[in-house]
Amino acid sequence: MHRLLPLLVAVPLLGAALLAALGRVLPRVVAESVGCAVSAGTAALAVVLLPHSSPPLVEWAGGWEPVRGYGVGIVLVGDGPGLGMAALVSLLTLAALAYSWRSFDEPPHGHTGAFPALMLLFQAGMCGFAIAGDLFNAFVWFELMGVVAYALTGHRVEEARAVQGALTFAIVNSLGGYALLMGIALLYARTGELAMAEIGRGLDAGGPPDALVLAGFVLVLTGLLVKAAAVPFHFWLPDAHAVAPTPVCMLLSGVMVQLGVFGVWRIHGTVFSGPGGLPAGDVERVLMVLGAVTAAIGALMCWYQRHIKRLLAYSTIAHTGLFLLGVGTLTPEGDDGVALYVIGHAGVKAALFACTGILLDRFGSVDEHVLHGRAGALRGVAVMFAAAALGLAGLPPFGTALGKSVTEEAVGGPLTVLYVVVSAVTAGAVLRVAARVFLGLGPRPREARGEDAYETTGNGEEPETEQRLVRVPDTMTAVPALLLAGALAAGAVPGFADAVARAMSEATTAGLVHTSVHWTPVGIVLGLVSTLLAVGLAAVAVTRPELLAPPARALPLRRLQSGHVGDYVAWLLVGTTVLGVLALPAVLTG
Amino acid sequence: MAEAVIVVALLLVAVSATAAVAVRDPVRQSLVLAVLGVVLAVLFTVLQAPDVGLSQLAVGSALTPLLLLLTVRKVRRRGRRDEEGGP
Amino acid sequence: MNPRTRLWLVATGGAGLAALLVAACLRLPDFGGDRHPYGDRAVRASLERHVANTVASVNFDQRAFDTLGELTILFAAVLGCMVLLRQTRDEHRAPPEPADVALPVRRYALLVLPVALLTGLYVVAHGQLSPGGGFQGGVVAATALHLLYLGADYRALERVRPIGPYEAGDALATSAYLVTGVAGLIGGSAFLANTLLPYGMFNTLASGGTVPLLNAAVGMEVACAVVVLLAGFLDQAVEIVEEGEDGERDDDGHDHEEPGK
Amino acid sequence: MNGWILTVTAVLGAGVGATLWGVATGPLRRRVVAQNLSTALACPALLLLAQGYERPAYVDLALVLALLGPVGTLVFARLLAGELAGDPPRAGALTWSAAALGAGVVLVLCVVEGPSRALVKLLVVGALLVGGNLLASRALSGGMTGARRG
Amino acid sequence: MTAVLHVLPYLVAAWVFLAGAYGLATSRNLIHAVGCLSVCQAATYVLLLAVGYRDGATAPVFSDMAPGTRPVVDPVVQALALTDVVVGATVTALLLALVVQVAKRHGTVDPDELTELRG
Repeated sequence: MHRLLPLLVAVPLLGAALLAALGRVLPRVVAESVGCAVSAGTAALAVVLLPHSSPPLVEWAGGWEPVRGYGVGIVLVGDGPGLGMAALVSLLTLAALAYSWRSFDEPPHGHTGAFPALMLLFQAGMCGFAIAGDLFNAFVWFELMGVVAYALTGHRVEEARAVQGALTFAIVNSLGGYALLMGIALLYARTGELAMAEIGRGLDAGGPPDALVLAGFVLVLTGLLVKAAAVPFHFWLPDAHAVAPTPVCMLLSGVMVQLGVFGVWRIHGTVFSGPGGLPAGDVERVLMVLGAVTAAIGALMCWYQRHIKRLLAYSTIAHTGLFLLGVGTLTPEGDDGVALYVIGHAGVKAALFACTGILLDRFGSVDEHVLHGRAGALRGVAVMFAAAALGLAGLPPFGTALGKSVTEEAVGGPLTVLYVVVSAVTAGAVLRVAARVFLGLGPRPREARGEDAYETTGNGEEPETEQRLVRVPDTMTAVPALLLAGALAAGAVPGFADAVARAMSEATTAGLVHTSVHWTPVGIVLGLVSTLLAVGLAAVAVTRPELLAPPARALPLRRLQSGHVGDYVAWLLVGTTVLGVLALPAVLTG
Repeated sequence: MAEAVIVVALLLVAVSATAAVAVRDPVRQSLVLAVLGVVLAVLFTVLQAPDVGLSQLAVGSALTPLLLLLTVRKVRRRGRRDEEGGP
Repeated sequence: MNPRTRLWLVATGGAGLAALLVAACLRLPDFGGDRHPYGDRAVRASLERHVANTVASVNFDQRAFDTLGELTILFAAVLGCMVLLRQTRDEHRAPPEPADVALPVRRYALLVLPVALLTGLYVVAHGQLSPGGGFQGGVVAATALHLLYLGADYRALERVRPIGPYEAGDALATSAYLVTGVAGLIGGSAFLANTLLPYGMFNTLASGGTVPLLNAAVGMEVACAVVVLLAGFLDQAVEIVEEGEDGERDDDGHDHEEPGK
Repeated sequence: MNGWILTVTAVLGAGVGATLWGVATGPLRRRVVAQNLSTALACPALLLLAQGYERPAYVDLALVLALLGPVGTLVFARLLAGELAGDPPRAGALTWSAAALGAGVVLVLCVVEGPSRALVKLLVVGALLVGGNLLASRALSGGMTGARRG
Repeated sequence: MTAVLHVLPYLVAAWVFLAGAYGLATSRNLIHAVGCLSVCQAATYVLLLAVGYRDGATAPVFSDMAPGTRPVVDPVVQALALTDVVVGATVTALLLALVVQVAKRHGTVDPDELTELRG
């Protein structure tokens, strides 16, 4: 079975190569069907491999099994989390391809296969990263998903914002990638190995951590946190996610950002968790501080947006912060909770983007103020949008709610409040949009500050379909419905959560520590509280807009998001310093 | 003493990289980058990595400058149009 | 943010990162140290498989899966460039005027072109023996082709470079790499396993099992990819004009401009 | 340490160092010449390194640089023709001395090598190096386009 | 001399990386910024190859010398760097393609003048 692991990458790559080779002659329908079929096949493969992941599948690419404990090849690790991420990635790619089926913008002349081919390459990169057990190999797939994501973000080259967002995305993420590579080189210099487990063993043999380990940790984390969009590495994300084509947004916000968090978890667990790595307390401090700040800033900025896709992008940042907090507990419960949360979030967030895409293609705008009351006719979309918003808030029995309640319990203390508030604020913002756009509630927001307002409006975005939709195609509505059903099932199907928890414990402790994951009364109450809070916030915002309007005090925060790539690079440098300072005690006391 | 040549190559790389950053005009920067490519190739050779040096030569001596200059050309042609037609 | 604030940020962040990097450098093993466990194992493994150039063995055998990833990045970047540099609805093509290149330059280009192509092929073919291989040789060969643009003009280049076959070649070479990998899987052992072919005589062109095959696939991929890539940029810089933009009056018709524009 | 490597150190330190200065400062015409000279100097340096390390395989690097270095300069000559036309570079003496250095190095190495297959390769490299750089230099100083443009 | 040499290559790599990042942050031209990014990338190659160097050793290529006669440097870092050099160039090309489109749609390549995405 383990021999099939590389196929998770090879199959979508073959599909992409085929589509690119025949792109000139294939009719569009065929190209898109092939894309769907290949991604579905990969998803099926991942799902088939998943039950075999305990004990984890281990494959040495090229058959280079280690001799006397030492290998020269590349190891792939198909454990529960890795294969689970691969399955999630593949399913979401399938959803995105199905969503864009026959409706997405006319393909470039003579390149009918280009868009599905790029999506398949994206899928391959993400799957490769999920199952990588070798640090440099992980970097390679990390780069691949980056490169494809830049190209996909800028796909609509006639849009001024799209190309700008894509360029910012590309520059910041490339720099993060080089930081990651520097970190890998430092770790290689110390240990002389590249397999993650071997590096971890090498560090442990070198005694307590020193400045070199610290620098390796900081640089590797920089690369991953740029992808995960943690504050202050997050600035590229709203710029890119707001302008990328909707199917791409579904993948970017649904899984790519979360793969950054996954990378942090995986690399910390295999490389830095031993005695030669960083002490748990220091890692906890780094992730907790960054997670809390990310969640808070993401939620606040989310509330202030009127560009719906940008609003959703900030809510992704806020939730990434929550994931980082959960991972930062370094406990099995935290890991289980985050795993569930990520699954539920992927479904909910992708569904939200899908619904927003329908708005864009139908009305040619994604601006909350401009669309006020205009989308009343789209009943089904309205229901899905609101349901997804409630899922975002953590209304039981969504998967997000279960994940959130488990994570809250693991985090404990005052941070529970942060979980409740952040999920409530982001969901409240989405509900506010739903109330205004679909129901036309409340007064039409005034264009208060004229043209010098420091904000990005959602007007002037071009529909992604060839012409404005008069009737929404069935695929475009079926996809968000299925995604929501999936998010619901993740929380409601009995046994699913336990299966996730078992897979996590198998991967981290070889099944020794088993945690049981289930609904608790406290969790349900907290979920209901954040839902009610979200509804309340939305109600106040719609009926009395001035009460919750962004105060002048918030302007400096908004000004940070300047759209200037130089600023973002400067913040990236500051971020590495912050990481270093936060983790510094590890070296001073060690 | 065998290291002297490594030291010289390293210093050349450091200086040309600094120059590539300090020279702000893209055309002139692409000239510096071409030299940086050659110097890097020499450094890789003295670090006993001829394979990497060959890669660097193949990419750095003609391909990268060509890409940069073509971009500059396209961008400037646009700039000229804007000046003529714009307000 | 104004430039001043940004400079402060860069200074703070840069100073912190610099301190971190310097501290790390001081703790690194001394430059030129003798401890390279993975490297030493790789050399032994390479000799076992009769590959004279250990770097090629690492690239196309021991860590061939990495190379697959790199190859794919290349493929994706080229596909992305093609999509990004496509001719959009508001643009049209204006064929450039033939350029007028001085005779010595033209002669040089036509003389060196075959030499460079041969060198490219040589570098690819000897990849598993001496320094070189698909990545380097592919770039050399592709660059050589563009001597036609430098020495003659864009139309001469376009005549020998119908872009379709190169795009197909790019994709087919990638598929060839993958198919070789899958053949390893079907042939009884693992994906990208180098167990199908005999390892041959050490230090000959046919040594190393599938290493020369993968090397050749990479060479073709890189060559085609670079040609397609440059085609995209040349099209943009020379041929494609937007509505209202003047065509290229003269292929070298650069206005004298102040730098720094 | 041997004489070959010592020579390389000198060529790199003085020669390439000077071209680096030239390419980073001054008017455009000086910079393009310096760029051309940097390849003209690095190529003999690579040949000497191959000899100094006793690795004939390293000669491939010099071969590729001798081929592509002038191509790179032609790129600049072609795409900067407009900007260089008003202010053409003139660096005959420098170019010729770099060419002489290249030719000298190749000659010395040929003598050391004696008649063999490697000698042929060396001669090819030498011819490409000297011819390519002289031509590239000429193209820079306005010889790129024909008489029609003047 | 030797004490300095023991860390000099690493320090050069760190310097080049920081210089590139500085240029990127303060750049006034996106083409220049992409050039700075490739400088950062060069730093990673210098670091990798410096890590793999071994005193008095030669390249791990046995076409013109018998195996075992001379010590060789680490081939693994070379393999990592070699592929990345070529791939890095194509990624640079992708960035430049985006710059071309930014110039077309915004009429400028000065990041200070790109003010569409903010807040």
